[in-house]
Amino acid sequence: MDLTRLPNDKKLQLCRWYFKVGCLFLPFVWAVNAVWFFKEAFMKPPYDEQKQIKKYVMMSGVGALAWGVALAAWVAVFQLQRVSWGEAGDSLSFIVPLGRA
Amino acid sequence: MKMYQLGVLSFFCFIALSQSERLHEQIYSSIEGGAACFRRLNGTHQAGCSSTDKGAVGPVLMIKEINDALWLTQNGTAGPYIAVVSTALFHDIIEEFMNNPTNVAGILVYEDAYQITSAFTHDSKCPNEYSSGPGSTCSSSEPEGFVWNEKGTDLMRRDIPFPMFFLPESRIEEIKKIEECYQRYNLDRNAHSGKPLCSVQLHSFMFAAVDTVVCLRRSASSAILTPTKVCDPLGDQNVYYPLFSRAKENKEAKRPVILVTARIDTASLFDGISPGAASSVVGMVTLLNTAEVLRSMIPMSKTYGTNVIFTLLNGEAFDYIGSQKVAYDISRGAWPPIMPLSPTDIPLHIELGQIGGALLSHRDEESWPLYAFTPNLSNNVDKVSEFVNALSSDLKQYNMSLVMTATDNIPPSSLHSFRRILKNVTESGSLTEILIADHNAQFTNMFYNSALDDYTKIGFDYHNITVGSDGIFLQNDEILAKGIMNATEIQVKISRLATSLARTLYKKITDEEYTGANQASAHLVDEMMYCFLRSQMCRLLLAADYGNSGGTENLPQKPTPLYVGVSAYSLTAPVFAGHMLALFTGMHFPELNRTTCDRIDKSEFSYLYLKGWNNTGVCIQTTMNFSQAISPAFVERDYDYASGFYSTWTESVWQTMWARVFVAASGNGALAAFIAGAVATAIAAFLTFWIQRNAQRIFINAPTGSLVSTDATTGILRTVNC
Amino acid sequence: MSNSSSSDTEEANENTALMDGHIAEARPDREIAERIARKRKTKSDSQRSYGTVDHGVSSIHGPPQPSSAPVAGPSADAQIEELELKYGARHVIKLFVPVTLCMIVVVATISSINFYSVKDVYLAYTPFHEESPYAVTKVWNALANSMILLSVIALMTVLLIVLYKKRCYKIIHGWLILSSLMLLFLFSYLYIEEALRAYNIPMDYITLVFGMWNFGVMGMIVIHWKGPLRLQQAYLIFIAALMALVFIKYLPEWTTWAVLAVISIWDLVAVLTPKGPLRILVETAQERNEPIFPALIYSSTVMYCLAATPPAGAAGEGEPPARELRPLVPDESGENAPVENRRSPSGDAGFDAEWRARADAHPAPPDAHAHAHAHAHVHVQRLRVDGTAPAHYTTRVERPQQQPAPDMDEEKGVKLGLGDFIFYSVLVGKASSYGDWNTTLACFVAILIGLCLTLLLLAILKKALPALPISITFGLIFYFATRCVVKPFADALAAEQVFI
Amino acid sequence: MTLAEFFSCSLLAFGAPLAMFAMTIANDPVRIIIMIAAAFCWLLSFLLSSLVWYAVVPLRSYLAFGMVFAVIFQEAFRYGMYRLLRKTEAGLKEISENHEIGSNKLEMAYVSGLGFGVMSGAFALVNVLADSVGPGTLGLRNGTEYFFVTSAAMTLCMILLNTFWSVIFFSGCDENNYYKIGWVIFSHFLVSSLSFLNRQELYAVTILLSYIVLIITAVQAYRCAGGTSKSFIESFTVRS
Repeated sequence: MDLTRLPNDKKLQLCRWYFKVGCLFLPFVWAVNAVWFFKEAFMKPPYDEQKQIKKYVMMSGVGALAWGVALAAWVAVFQLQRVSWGEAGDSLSFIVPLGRA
Repeated sequence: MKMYQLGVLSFFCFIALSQSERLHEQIYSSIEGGAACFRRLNGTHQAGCSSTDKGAVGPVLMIKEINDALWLTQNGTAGPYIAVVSTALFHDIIEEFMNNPTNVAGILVYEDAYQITSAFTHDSKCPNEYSSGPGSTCSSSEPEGFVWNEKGTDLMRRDIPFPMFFLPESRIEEIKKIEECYQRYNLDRNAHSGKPLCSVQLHSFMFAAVDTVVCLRRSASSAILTPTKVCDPLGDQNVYYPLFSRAKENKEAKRPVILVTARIDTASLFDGISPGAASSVVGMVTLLNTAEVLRSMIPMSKTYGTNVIFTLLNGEAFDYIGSQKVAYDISRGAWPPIMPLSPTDIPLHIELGQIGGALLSHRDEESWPLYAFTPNLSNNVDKVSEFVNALSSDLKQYNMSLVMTATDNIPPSSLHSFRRILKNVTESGSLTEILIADHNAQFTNMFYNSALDDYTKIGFDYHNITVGSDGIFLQNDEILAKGIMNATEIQVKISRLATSLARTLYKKITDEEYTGANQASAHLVDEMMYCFLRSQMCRLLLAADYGNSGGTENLPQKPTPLYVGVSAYSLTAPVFAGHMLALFTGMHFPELNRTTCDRIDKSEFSYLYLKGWNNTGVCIQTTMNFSQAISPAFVERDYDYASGFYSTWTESVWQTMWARVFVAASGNGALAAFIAGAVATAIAAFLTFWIQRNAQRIFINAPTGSLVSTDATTGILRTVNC
Repeated sequence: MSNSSSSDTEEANENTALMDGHIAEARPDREIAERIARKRKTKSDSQRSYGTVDHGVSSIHGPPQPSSAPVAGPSADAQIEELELKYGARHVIKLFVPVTLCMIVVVATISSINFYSVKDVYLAYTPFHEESPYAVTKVWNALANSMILLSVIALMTVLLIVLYKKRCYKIIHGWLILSSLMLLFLFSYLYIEEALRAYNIPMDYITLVFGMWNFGVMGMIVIHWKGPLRLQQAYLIFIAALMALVFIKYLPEWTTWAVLAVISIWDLVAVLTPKGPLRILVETAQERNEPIFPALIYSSTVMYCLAATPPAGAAGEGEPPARELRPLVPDESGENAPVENRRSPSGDAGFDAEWRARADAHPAPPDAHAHAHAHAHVHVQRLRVDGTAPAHYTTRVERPQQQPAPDMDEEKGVKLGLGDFIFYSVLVGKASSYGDWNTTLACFVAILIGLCLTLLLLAILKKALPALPISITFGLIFYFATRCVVKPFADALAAEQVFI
Repeated sequence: MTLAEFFSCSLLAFGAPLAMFAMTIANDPVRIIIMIAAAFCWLLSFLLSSLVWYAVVPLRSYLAFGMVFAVIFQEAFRYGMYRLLRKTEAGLKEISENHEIGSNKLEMAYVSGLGFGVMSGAFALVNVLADSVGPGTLGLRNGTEYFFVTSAAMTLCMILLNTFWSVIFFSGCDENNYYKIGWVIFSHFLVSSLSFLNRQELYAVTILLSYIVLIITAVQAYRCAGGTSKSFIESFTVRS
């Protein structure tokens, strides 16, 4: 769907909804929200809901970013430490590489 | 047009021979018949080779002399290289490669008939060192220590950082192919960089890694929906044959049992090539013949105070898997399944160890120096010497010698398992152990557990004497009299050893000298050796094959590999051996047909329906049976794999093994292409852009678009609709 | 496309053309009619006027308003024809892009992850596995399999019609959701696993679960509810690709080809014969004067209408966006149930196809398989229906004026069901699984051409057309021809470096 | 290393056509469709020629034979394409969104030519490229490591040639100028038969001659399209 067709209040609703849903460990949704509503929030001529939309977009963006960083950190740690963790590492692994430790 | 035709005609001449072959076949040529070194794991280490999952690629370097190897490791420029080396040179250069492998992508070992290979053994200097019983002084670690297998490179126990392939003599033309390519491209080794090089790709990617613990764990845990298996425990079947059926005996009054053992299996670094002539086959054949002769000597009607169990142990090359299992089961009173033995039921254990190493060196005389090793125990030395003397005196008539050495430093053999697991009986001396081998201080076999340990290493040549449909073999006297064989040939020697051993055992059982004329037949030995060393397509195996199995075509022309394999799949070697035992020692009922034969169910016997000598099928009643040969480590609950008490060998799973030769590009082509491409693209882009931009001004007298006339639309409709 | 729709679009150009000229947008139909007429006169001599218009067109904005009946008489007709074709061209390309993308995904996967090209497990409803060495038996197996499939499909289609006539949407929708859930999670999970395996990359459950959760939920939202268009299209394409991969993996060798052929024939029959099930479906829908099965129409509309019209400008400000607001005009808000209900199907139709097939593909009790798969096919079918249905509607020029806008809207643009996507990709992917790129290329071009022709026919005949037959026929012909005849020649030329 | 070979060969063979496509065709759906149609035409022609080659078993080993028919069929289909385009030109012009279409009636010729060329180029090269990825290159039995490069270069040459040929051919058909058509056919035969020299690894000869032919053809095409050297120069000098 394209936002431009939505009346502003609906936009706000949608944005808020996305933000709320994103709270269920769904940073991807947040990211989408942030990108999707970015124009609405920052590029469009101001309208009264814009303030809140801005807020949600900001929050989603930051949240997504935080999650992203956290995930990246975890992945890095895992990839580096898997071998040294031994059995724990294997039991954590969904794919264990063949032919190497 | 005309001139073109001429042109074509002129071209026809050399186009004529152009095939429409896929480019791929022009680039690559696969190296057929190579055997790859693969990965095994034990409780603490991984051993053997693995390539990367894409395969190891490198320019070829033919190793003609040791200096080539040094050049490769020290100042090879286009490396890492694939070293192509003959077995003759292998032992001299392998350490160099193992010590600095950075410039080695892989090794292709080939057997070359024109170069004498003095030694080729990749087992440890002290085979199964860490499973040896108390008192063995062999140590591969300390430099000046005493060792059995002096030439051993221990590669089978070490982690090799690069893949290795072995090409047998029969595949020498593949080497010629590589050599040719090498001559064309790689000869000037100092100008390698920046030129197309003849290269080889070795692919043998192993799934398992680290050690048995890890790989078993990973085999157990698998991602949902798609299980993955990365390694299996080694193991197969032991074969045992009680001379008399033991089922009828009652628990308290069990007859003492003399255990006569030999090993079935051998090993080699490379997959599927493990002939093991001197390492195991001679011993096994001797045992089979002994059983056959003894059976023919002893009247089955009478019952005697002593029984004999002939046992063929499997997996001995890998820390005595088979004997460890047997000893372990005996200690738990679980072997054999019918009327299990207790350790005290076995007064005597005779192992036919590695005999055959000395055969080649004694091929011209009748003599065959044999040695009897026995643990150095005061209390049963007379028991041993009694037996040994009996045997040696019997051997004397054949000019064969048997020298007894009482020492705790016993050569690698199943004795070690018994001495570790059944400590109390072996040390108390209630179980007397004798190992018969044909080497004394060190192995006379320079190819112990290797791919080259084939029939030529024991000087065996096949006489191919026909066997009657009655399964009667020529007696030695006849053979020698007719001069079909002469007394120096190994068949005769082996048969004689078997005869002597049988006689000695006869005496042990019946307490009287054997007076009959039954002898082991060199003819039978000849056939047996042929079956195990040359081709499965042999008379005995045809006769010993399952009666219901298809014709002869299902038996390949090559010998059956004697590598123990993984416990998950049973290999043919023990089955063949067992069937032979059954065929020669069992009771034949030709009249019974298959269904009835299968239906018979007597607890003390098992019934096999084999092809028989005239391929009509025969039902055989036998006491021969199979028992599992898998290390107790995998049987026992939560066994600590690192403890190293039992064998913990597992074999990695792999998908494919292949090797191919091709020419690798130098990259000049790529560079040229890139430059040309960039230029062309840039020019094209610019011209297109420019011409399109001012098309109006460039195409001044362009052929103007004809129509758009007034009836355009109808025109459209017409055009579109038609 | 149709008179009515084209006249919409026509207005749209006008509309935008005007907007270029910065003139107010809303104007009575009268003017439009005149303008059309005027333009027709002037058009011939001056390309420029056309130019501006077309220019406008190329960046067309604004949802077409409910159109007036063609006012300009015959003249307008011709006009309409052109514009229609003009749109045709645009839309053909707009279809090429996603189809190509889908095929690329499939081909790339096939050639990099060999899990999808090895045959081990088969679907439970293809009982004959073509193990016999004899070609005859294989062919027979293949035919038998495909016939089984076909009958299952037919059965399910009938069942669908019954359900539809009984008006039990609830069942269908709920079931769509469930299936979509399973598809999105299970089969993308399989895909990830195989991809990682192929490259031997270690990965931990935490990342996996987290990733899957995000991916799946976002997919559900975007497909069943509201989300950025691009994302939605991406999901659709990806899932179509996955579906195709599943077919390629789990159908026996020859069965795949047989199925392709049979399906396209079935397609032909079901859509064109007067008593063809799909047509019946369409007609019932018309009688009830409701958009057949949102699940059917929308799936493609969502993708392609929008795909076809770039971010629509704010003509009719505040007027709810055509696509998803139509069904629920008065109270439209994401939260209230009925809305959801009406809306949810929109995405689905596309998806459940995948799901079903996914479901069956994935090792499960045989009967389950059968079912799952059956559904898959139904959906595929349905997809195709909707693919063609719009055209079918639009032939009804005499549609009442007060026709609810949604129909107008959904009629706009060329629609292609995901089912077609899947089978195109199956064909190309299968071709590529033999490692000869010429074959793949030939099939690809053949299918595109077939698609072009289909669309051309659609524009000319103005009649519901099945999208598979032409393309698949071309594809099959070129596949076998290339494989048997062309390949050796091409290889010879390549190996000899002879260029013709 | 070998991957580099793959990419650079692709660049060499398809870089220029891609640029041309992106600049002149991509932005107009109608042209894209025409291009695909042309590609399809080429496919048909190739199918027919390989059918002939395949059917005549005894001559199968003589590629020259197959080549003759291939060229003939290609030119035939080029003509077919011409007829088709001319038939639908009006319609195409109408429905094209890019209004300067048809400002030069050889535009369609160019587009279809490119379609022709790209398809033939793709068919000639894709499998070769696929093999260029692997670790190996030609040379084990015969051939040199420059096989891939030369193939790519020839492919580029053929693609461009096809483009220009179509232009010349179309204009020739328009003004019934048989010399132009003759030149197209002749040069096509010439280049194709030249490429037989590749088996002898006389790459220098082949490529050089082919590119000379290419330049001649290009100039001719340019003239057919109504350009003159003068106008070309002016286009740079006269800034407006």
